[in-house]
Amino acid sequence: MALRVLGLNLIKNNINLLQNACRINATSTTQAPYCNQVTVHAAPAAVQKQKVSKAMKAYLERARENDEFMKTQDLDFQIGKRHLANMMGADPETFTQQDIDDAISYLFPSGLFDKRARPAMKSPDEVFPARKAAEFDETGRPFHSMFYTGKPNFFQLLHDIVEETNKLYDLEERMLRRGNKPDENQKIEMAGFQMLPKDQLEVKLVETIADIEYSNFVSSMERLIASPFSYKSKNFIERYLKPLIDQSKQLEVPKPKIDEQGRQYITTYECLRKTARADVTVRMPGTGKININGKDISYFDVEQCREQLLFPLQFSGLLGKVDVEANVAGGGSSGQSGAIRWGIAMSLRSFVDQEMIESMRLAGLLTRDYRRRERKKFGQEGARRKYTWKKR
Amino acid sequence: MKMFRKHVGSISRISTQLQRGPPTVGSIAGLSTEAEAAPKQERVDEKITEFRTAITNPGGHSPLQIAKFYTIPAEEKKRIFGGGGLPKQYELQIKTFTEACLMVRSPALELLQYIKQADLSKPVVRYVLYGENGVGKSLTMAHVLHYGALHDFLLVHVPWAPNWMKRPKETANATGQEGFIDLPFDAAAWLVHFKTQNAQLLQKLQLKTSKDYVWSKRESTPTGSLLTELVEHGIARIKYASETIAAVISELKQLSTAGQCKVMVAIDGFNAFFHPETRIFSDNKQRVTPDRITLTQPFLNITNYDWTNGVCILSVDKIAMTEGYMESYMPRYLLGKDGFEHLDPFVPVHVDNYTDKEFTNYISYYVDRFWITKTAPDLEDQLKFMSNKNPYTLMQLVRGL
Amino acid sequence: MLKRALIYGKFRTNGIYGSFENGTRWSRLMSMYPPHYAEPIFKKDSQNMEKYELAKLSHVPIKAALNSSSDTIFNAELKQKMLAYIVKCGNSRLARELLTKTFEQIKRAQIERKHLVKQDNGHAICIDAEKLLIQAIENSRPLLQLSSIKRGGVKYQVPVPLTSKKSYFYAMKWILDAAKEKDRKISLSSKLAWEILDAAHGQGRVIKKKNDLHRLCENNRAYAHYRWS
Amino acid sequence: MSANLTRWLERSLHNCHATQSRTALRLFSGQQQQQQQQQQEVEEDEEFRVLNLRAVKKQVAARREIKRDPVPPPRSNRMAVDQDWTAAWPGPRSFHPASVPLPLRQGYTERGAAAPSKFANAELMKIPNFLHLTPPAIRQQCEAIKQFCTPWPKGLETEEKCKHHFPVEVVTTDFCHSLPTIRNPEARRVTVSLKLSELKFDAHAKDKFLRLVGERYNQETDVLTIVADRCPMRKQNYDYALYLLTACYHESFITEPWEETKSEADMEVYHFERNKAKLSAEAILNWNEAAGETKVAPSQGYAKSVEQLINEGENEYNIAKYKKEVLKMLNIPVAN
Repeated sequence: MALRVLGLNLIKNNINLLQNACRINATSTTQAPYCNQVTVHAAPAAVQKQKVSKAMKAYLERARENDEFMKTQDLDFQIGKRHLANMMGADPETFTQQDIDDAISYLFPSGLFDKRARPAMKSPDEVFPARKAAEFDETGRPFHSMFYTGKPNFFQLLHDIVEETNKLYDLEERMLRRGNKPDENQKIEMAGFQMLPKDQLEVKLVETIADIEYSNFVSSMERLIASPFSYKSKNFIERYLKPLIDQSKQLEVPKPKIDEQGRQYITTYECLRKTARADVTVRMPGTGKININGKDISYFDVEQCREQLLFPLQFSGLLGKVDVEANVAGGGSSGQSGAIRWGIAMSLRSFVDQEMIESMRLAGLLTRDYRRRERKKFGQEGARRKYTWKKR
Repeated sequence: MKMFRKHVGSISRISTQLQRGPPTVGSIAGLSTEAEAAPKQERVDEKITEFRTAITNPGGHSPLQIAKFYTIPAEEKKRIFGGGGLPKQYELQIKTFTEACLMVRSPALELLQYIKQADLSKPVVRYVLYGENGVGKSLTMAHVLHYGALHDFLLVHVPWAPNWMKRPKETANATGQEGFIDLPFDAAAWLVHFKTQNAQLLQKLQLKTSKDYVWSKRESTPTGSLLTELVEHGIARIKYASETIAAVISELKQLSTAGQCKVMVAIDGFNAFFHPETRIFSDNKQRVTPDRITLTQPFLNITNYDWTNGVCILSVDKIAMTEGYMESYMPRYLLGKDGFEHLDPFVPVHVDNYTDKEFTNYISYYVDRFWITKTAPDLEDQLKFMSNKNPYTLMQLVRGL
Repeated sequence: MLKRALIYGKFRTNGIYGSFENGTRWSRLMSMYPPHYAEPIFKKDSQNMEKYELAKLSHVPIKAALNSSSDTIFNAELKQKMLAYIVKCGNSRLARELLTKTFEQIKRAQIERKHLVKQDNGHAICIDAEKLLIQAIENSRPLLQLSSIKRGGVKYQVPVPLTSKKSYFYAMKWILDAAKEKDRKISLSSKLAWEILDAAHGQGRVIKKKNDLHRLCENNRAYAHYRWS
Repeated sequence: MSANLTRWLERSLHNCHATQSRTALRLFSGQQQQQQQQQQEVEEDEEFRVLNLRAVKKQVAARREIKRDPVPPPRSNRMAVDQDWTAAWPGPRSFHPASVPLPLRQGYTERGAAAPSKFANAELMKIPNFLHLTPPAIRQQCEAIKQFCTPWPKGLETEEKCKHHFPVEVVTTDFCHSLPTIRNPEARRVTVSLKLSELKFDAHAKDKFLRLVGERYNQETDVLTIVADRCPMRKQNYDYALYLLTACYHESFITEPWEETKSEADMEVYHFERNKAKLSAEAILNWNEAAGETKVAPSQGYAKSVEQLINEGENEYNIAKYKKEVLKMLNIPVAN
């Protein structure tokens, strides 16, 4: 949760909230508010009376300015949005962010590769990154007990993890005494998950952490998960897990097209291996014909290259059931056959079931082999080999 | 390439025999029958399976036998192909499998049918086998040659003509013609080959020469002497072997035109005679063209259309040429303008890769002979894909399985 | 822990995970692939592992299968390894041709033998060259090796057990070396074929070499404790 | 830090626009001033006396103030949200931040910083913008052009009809750009193209015509393309291209006297009649015939197949045809 703040929090509840974060965590699913958004309209009377520390004063000033700044930015954005709607001849009331993006990409067609570097018009909330909330009260007293560690949120998190772990140990002991065994079915499945990566954890905590600290976090989390009753604190654990992408579903399988003879076909363009480049067409009911640059398999006179073409067809069990056409240029015979092999494998995905796709992926058929020849370095005999050392 | 006939081995064997004196054909045949008798006996029971046929005479082959194997009896194999004619790798395979099996394939059947129904009183018809590398042109020719040997054809068989152009045993300047090159050893080897193939028939027919041949002051072959004597003379006097070949071939032409015998001419790699150059150097250190070699003339002579009572089976091959002349396997390209005009009109016979049935049978034959030991459900499909059903490629692939 | 390493392979460089002992997960130092890429399992049969293992791999990117590997009848693991040892100067085509010829010769020899003894025990003779190769390698695998360790200024030849990978390597290397040593006029393929046939039948120079090594280790077994102390 | 800076910059910029009173100089020293203000406030609270060990010279060299004109606030501030944009931005023009009332941002920044705004952002100027071609503008212009349009001529509805009535296609290019000169050297280039099947030839003429035009003819598409760009004017080039076409066409019908004397050696096509093939075929067919009898001529089909085999080059089809004809001529029965 992005917490955008720079406002000063003067309500005492908030202190409790921060201090009792772990308690809340254990009971409810709400997240620990490491920071939040507060708008200060004017300093309350109490503050004026008391003596305010200098740091507090500076902080107040900054908070006010930021607030003001965000407000004007927001206003600007709203006006800009209306202007844009007017330019494009659309209704400003129903002009959505999607419309804005479309209009901008039409009006300013940038060819930059990185999409984030292209011109954009976004709400200031998205443009300006989040800040930390006030960590001390008007007298300069920090709210958080771990304020002086410099990274209170992170250490609070470690503390929480340990507390969870201890609770689970207690539970385990009690259960053991009672003779209850942990439920195997409810065990936390880690196969599809990854611990929250460092950068994401940093965003979440609004703090920068060191590598060693991150690994401390990982090991303590692992200890928590390794506990037999870890499913009891599933909510807590899941907050710091990130689902992994299923590799086999990652690439979308194209739908086959229909050619003049009513056969299904798939063309894979840009099959690259070494310096070879190919495009491969696979047609579905076929007789196992193969056509490479107008020749049959005798295009390759090396046995290994033919074997490479055979590999995906044989592996998927479609040998003799599909026709293959390939145009290939550049590179040597090994590179060319590798390029075609990849093309065949990629095209065959459309004609086999999901299980087979996963199997082909495991066999390394669907990975593009982007290894290239390593260049020779000066002062060396080759890419790695050094000249023979001779003293003189 | 490597497999393709290097008859050096067989020829050297012949040449060693030459020095010892001419061997008698009968003794060789006798020896071989003794040696092969035992395995032949036990082969009888396993002979007829799905991919085998019991008909060992190529004359009896019909489309029914297509894609089936027939066995050439060992003594016949020795007689006909003793001096070459089967590819080297195939010879090895025969040795390992302890039987000489040939597959009956459609180009051979087509040729056999032409030969059987041909009107022999007409000028000879030239059949030209052509096809990609390793599709079985030589084996098709071997099949037809077997037919010819069993049906009283005098065989004029050149196992691999490019050998003369590419790696001759010895070269010498021709005595008779100025500026020509003689290949005495090769010529003598060929005469031996001719004699081995046709000894029985020559004995039976008792062919006579039609004119006097004067070799030198003391040596001559008078009119009316037996053709065998002429051949023997050529073998004995290597110096005159080339001229003897010319004499024998012109005699054969006359005899067959006269109806005294039937002649089957089979020349493998015929296009070598029309290659732009050979590897032979003349005295002035220049490459000689094939038409300056004395051996070329008689074989061009016998492939001409001006005689009857015979058939010509020729094959044109990419690998008979040298680098730079191997773009296509088509006869016109390989023969060149001169060769085409020399042969025209000829009957081109295309030899192609295996059909599906032939391929399946070949695989089962290999499995039967324990040559393929791998077992996989899609073994045949995989081999089919890898070899593209090309016989030679299949043979190479199966080696390591 | 291994499981973790697989998932967080990406962070291994951070320190703690850098020193994992699991050999399979270590990618080569200069590999073009990121360290969390897994090796491909290109044999279909070996993909029938436990479901959990597969589920784990389903989230891990896989390296591309090598050009020399495939799941066809022409490829086998040990054969591929042997090929890699035969190759000189990257000429794998020649190496493949040599091994094929070797197999051919083995088959010819075995078929000949089979025809000789056809009557009684013809079935006992193995013709499968690949099986013979595997048999030969298994027969010539050494179990122990002598390594010299310095103790108190004196070098002792201490018998040390070999890992399986290493022992396979020695087996193949010895067979190849033995083949290369023989008469130079005979082609490598036929020499290799003889060596393999010999080794597969438990005789020949390679087996002798192995036995010699084992005997030496046996003799030096008194020094075995120097491995630790 | 960078984030801070942007933030400050923007804020001060905004203030500056809003109040119209601050100078551009102050814009960049805004942060400093803020701090000074803070300091002053602190000093009000607790006096902090500075111990002055060495008397600082009061005399400071008076520096000449550089006078700069105040930067006027951006024009876009005064724009109404329902203005006529086509009037504000009538034609193509590179981006100008003050004239475009959009809070655009462009640029890649590290995590935790906002992208640079439209002011003084050169990247935005590099992009060719379409601000003059907004949907309302297009609509407006189409409306305006409409009165000059004429109906499409009848009979030329489809591409084929156009091609049929006007087989010759002339392509010229006009260039319009902002250079001091209005001429472009490429503008004089004239490309004339037509399908060769539109012209009528006999065999000799076609052969000669193709030799004359050389590479200008594309065998695959049957299109002749003449490009003329030698002359300085387009008109001259056009005239030359048409002249070239006409001249080549008429020249191709002229047969030179020497063309009759072409011999066998420079034979371009194979003629059965003139070759050895005929002799051999005749000799075979008339084998054993007496000299006086009428000779049997080889069949037309055979002659044709030989010619085809040699002229068209070898392929499976031609050679199969040749085989068929030979078998027929030599009277060899074919199975099945």
